Amino acid sequence: MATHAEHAHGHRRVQRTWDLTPQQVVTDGLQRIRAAGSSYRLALIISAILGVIGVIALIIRPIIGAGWGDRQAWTYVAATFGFLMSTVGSAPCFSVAMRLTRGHWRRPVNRLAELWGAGLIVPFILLVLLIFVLPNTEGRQTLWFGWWAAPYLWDIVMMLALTICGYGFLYVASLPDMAIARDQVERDRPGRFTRMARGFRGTVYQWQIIDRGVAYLGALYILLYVGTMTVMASELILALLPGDNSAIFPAAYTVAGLESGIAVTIIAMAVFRRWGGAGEYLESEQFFAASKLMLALGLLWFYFHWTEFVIWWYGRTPRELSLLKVLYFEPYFWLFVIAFACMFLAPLFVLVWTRIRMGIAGPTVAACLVVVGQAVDQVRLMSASFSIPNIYEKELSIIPNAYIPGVFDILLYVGLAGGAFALVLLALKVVAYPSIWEITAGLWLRARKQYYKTEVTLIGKPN
Amino acid sequence: MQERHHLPEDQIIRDLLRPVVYTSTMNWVAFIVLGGVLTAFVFAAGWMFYWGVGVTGLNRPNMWGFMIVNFVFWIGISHAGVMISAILRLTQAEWRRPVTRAAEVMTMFSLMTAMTFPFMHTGRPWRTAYFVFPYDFWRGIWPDVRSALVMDPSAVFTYLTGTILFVFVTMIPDFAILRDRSTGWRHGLYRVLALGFRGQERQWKMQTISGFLLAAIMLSIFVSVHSIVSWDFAFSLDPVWHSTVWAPYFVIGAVHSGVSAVVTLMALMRWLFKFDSYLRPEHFDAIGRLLVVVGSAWMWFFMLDVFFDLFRQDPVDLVIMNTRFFAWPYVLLLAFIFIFGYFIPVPIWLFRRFRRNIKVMFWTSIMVNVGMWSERYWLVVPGLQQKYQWSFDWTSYRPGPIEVTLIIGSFALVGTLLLVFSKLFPPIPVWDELEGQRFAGEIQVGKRTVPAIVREF
Amino acid sequence: MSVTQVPMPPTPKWGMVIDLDRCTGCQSCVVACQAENNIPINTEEAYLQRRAIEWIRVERYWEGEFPNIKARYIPVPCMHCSDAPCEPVCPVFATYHTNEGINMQIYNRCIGTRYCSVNCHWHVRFFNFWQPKWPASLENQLNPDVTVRTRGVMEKCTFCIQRVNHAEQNARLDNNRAVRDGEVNTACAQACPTRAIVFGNMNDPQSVVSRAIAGTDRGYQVLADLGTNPSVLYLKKLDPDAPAQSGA
Amino acid sequence: MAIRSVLGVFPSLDSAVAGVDAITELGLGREDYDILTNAPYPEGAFGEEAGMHRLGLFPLVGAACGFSVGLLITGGTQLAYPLVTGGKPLFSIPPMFIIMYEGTLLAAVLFTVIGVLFESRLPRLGGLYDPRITQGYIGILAFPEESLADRAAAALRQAGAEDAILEPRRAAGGAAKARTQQKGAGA
Repeated sequence: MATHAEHAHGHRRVQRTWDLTPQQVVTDGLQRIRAAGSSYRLALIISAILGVIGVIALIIRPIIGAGWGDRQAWTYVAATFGFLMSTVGSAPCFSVAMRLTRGHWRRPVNRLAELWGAGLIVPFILLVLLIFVLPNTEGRQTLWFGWWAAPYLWDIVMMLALTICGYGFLYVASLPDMAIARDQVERDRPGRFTRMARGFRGTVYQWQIIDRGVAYLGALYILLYVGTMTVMASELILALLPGDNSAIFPAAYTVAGLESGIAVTIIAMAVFRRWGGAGEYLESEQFFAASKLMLALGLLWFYFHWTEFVIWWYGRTPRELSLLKVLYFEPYFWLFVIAFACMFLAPLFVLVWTRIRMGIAGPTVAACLVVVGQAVDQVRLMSASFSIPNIYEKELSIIPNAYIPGVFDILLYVGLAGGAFALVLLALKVVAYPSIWEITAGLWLRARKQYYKTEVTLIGKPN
Repeated sequence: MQERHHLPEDQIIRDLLRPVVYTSTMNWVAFIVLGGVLTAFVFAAGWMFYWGVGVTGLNRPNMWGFMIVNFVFWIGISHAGVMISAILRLTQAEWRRPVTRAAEVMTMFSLMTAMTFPFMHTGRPWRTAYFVFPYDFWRGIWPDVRSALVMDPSAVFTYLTGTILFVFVTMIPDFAILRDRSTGWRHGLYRVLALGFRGQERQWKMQTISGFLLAAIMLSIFVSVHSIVSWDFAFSLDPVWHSTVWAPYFVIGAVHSGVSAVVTLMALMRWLFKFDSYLRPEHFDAIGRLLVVVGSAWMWFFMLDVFFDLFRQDPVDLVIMNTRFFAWPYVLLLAFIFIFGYFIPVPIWLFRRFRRNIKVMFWTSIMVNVGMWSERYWLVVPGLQQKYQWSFDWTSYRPGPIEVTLIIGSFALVGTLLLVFSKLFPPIPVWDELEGQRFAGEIQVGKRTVPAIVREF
Repeated sequence: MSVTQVPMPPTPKWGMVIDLDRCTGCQSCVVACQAENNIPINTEEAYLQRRAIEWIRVERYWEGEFPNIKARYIPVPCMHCSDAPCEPVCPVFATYHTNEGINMQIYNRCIGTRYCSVNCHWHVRFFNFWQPKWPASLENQLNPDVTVRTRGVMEKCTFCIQRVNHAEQNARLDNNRAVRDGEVNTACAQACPTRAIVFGNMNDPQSVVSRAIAGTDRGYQVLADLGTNPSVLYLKKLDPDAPAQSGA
Repeated sequence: MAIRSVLGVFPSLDSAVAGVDAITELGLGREDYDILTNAPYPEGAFGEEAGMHRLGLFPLVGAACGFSVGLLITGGTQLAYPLVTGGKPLFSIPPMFIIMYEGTLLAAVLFTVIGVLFESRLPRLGGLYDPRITQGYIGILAFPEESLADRAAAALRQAGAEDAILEPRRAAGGAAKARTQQKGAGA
């Protein structure tokens, strides 16, 4: 079992971030905006190409035979949607959670988590496409109970609200940095920062607006995210599986999403540390804290799946047995095993050791595995639910065979994920990293002090 | 945090030990009132032992009633202790210091109280006692591990043992403080309990590390306990009980009611023991913020449970959901759940001003537990009334006077145990409070003095 | 000690078929069961408390609106489910499944958690809320083959296990042969004036009970979708006017 | 050489740190003195303490033991008394898992507590102590060579100790044992 206390007297390395001067933070934050590096450009080009491939695959696939109306052919579109919702969609939630805990270690991480939200438009577009293959609520299991225009309109509305909120959150949280870039980079010729930063001058009133805006948009984002994931889990998976009313599933789906949201943030941290010149900002303290949270969510992932399994195991009605078979044991057994290993076992056995969590490599490897596991798990869930021929039964009578993806399915999955990533990279053109205002605000609140024979850190806790 | 001020150490010790040495008038009144209710409790329990379960209002489909509801409720309250002390220890939240002991002790006593209920509730309690300990191994009949009722005692006993040990370990330094300041039988008691603790650096280090270790382990137990309690219901095939979400839903509900109960207890301690300078508004503020998150998560799980019961539109579930939503008294209970459990307290807690008002916090926390008691009743009892298509056998359930007495008595039991505890041991950890003083510092930022805490890394 | 090995007879699987078309709702099965199995007298008070003990009960449902109203009867004993939900919930093995398909209740082990009753969806498990009492005049009529239960334990239909055991003992003494069809009968089946209840070995295709279910398409299990596979099968009521009543 | 412990009782943190300096000047290393307080001070305030501990091992060992016992009980009872209930397999793994989980954690807690007591050398029998320490006084418990003991006591007094208590003279072997007991084997 890992403890903070062991941490306390293991190494006494003090994070360098808090010894920097505000000027250095500004310089570091504006570095990429002044001159984007070659590795950045390369990554952008590769992911943009992937995105184009994904879009082509998305368009070509129905034309060359899969057809528009066949629900099963849309399996991988749904999987991509689910995967993106669980990664780019959930990372901003991690940012909000960090803000709630009010630790100072969060300051260099927040921006990275919010940044992923820039990819939200991709799952939104995918949902708009998917909505046409969803059955109407007549005669099927549904959360909407005959609401007007359900499920189509409301699914779209929820997703749209989430997307807008995600972009708004990113914008508001990085607005002060845009103002800094406006003044420092575009002093002579006004450009995009001047347009985006508006008249932000940093008056007390404006800071209050920023503080409140970040807090309210963040809270709203979490609420919308949880709501949307609940509805999506029910629309795309539960409603299509006859007899499946597992109430834990939307929660498990959301928790899996949050876990991989932290995972992509950790990966982004590792990437920025290695290639983004943010080594002074992202140190073991950040990896330690973020991976601890990821470990906790990994444990929750297991807990939620376990409760579902054990209830069905005890229930043993034909309805439940067929669901256990279709989701876990028969066609998609190996996919589930991979997801189980990546989403639960990997975080558990890698991250339970304090020493590993203190490092950089361990959390990064675990995070990569979690993302892989999430990708596989989405395929498992969507393949299972999208290949049920008759969703109007009381209970699933025939377990369909596994859905084997074609080339276009794979291209679509990889390509669209790459496309969302390209959007995230593009966002870096207007969003500074490291986030200048948040880190600078933290600089004042840490102090080193001699305490008799030792040196201690004082952490300020303004209310 | 402006109200945090440095107090001299001997004053802290004196203040925090006051309940142990001084019994106020209110304290006596509380003892007498609680003792009276407790007598009724003992009488009711004896009556039920003598005559059998027939004295309750239970009947054929409704084989479980008030006592099981109350069991779930007290198990829920017991989840506060570890929620507060484990999570706050792990996150090193500074405001945990005055709260942990009360929360853990409440865990201990509410668990003990909770356990009496399934025991009394069985048809042959003497055989139940025999089943639990010592098990009659000589007959070669072992418990059926497939039964949730075997998992349940194992989980509750684990939790109780763990809690007692956890409380004991964190109390050793306080025993030492008491040992050095007491005479007579008390001195003997504290001397034995303190185990010769001297406050060596190494002992303090162990104290700190064990705080984290035990917190992490207790957190794992804590999640399992209420999950298993929920599985007592969810493993059955009863419509609406047989729900996959019940385990986490019960856990988060337990945290909601338990943390609220800690708020109630804190307010009472502040009032009864005059701990005004230790249980400060900032502590209520922090707990209030925690409760907003916990309460909202609970609401989400509540909604999941309700919506996905209706999801399949299965007539078997719909009948019971119909009863729950529209039939007396469940419609009233539902109103309690919504209004008292969430829609009054949580919006109030959104405002800092109210979070820092002890009276408001006290009453809202009471409200939450009214709502949460109703929730347990609402969840458990209707599930049995209208099972499947046998409308010939559908019956409602009404608790008998004995059951009501037992339920009221259980509150008195926990109250009395807590009061007795505070007469023997300090209800706020003295050493933890002293440590908090030593680890407090200040940072000057411009004209503002920001309170700070010392971290060793 | 060496014994000449006599091959064991095939294990029976006891089962029951209840033909609702023959049932008149006369309740004689209930009375017979009461007398056979030492069930306490169900007083008016016990009924009002909803705590009456009837190992087999006849449920009466009304079908239709007033002038065209019909009474429907369904006798409900324990279903002796093959995968009985009541069994695994007992912490002390007070109920388990015999290899002859009977859902057994061991009164001595029972501690009265009542979980089995909670998880029985046919409502056929009964709890002794009070110490059972008989009028002095009836104390000598108690069946000596059947345990008299105390308060605080569960009880339920045992398929007249004392009769089954008796018949099996006789068969074993008679050169270890199988129990012949008709050698054992439950009290309710014996008492049924219309032969609506048939009891016997389901594993024997020649038994009356197997033939009763084989020769018809009216057979069904109550709450079959719970997947517990009850050993008590029902035959639907034949009704020229109204659709057959299903599942009570 | 025999060890004779000295306990200096200091009224304030400043004087206690001065006391530490004083006995360090006498040539006592970090492992030759110990600080007694009524609540923790920031670690290293009296100089880094070098004590190793194996507290982390206890819960792991406990968990392993508890897991095994849980496995034995749950597996063993199912095999020893094979009764079919509810058509569940005679060797049902999911319920075993739940009880094994509880057993694992129960033993982990028990072992952790045993570990805490063991690693803090509790219960302690004998040894120098002064009740003033729980009032907020700081005790410096030094373990000088017997010949140095009086000088150490004097130095402590000089540094501001209200009192410096010398251990009663004992047989050499006994004193050495007392030191191990007081400081702990890992110190």
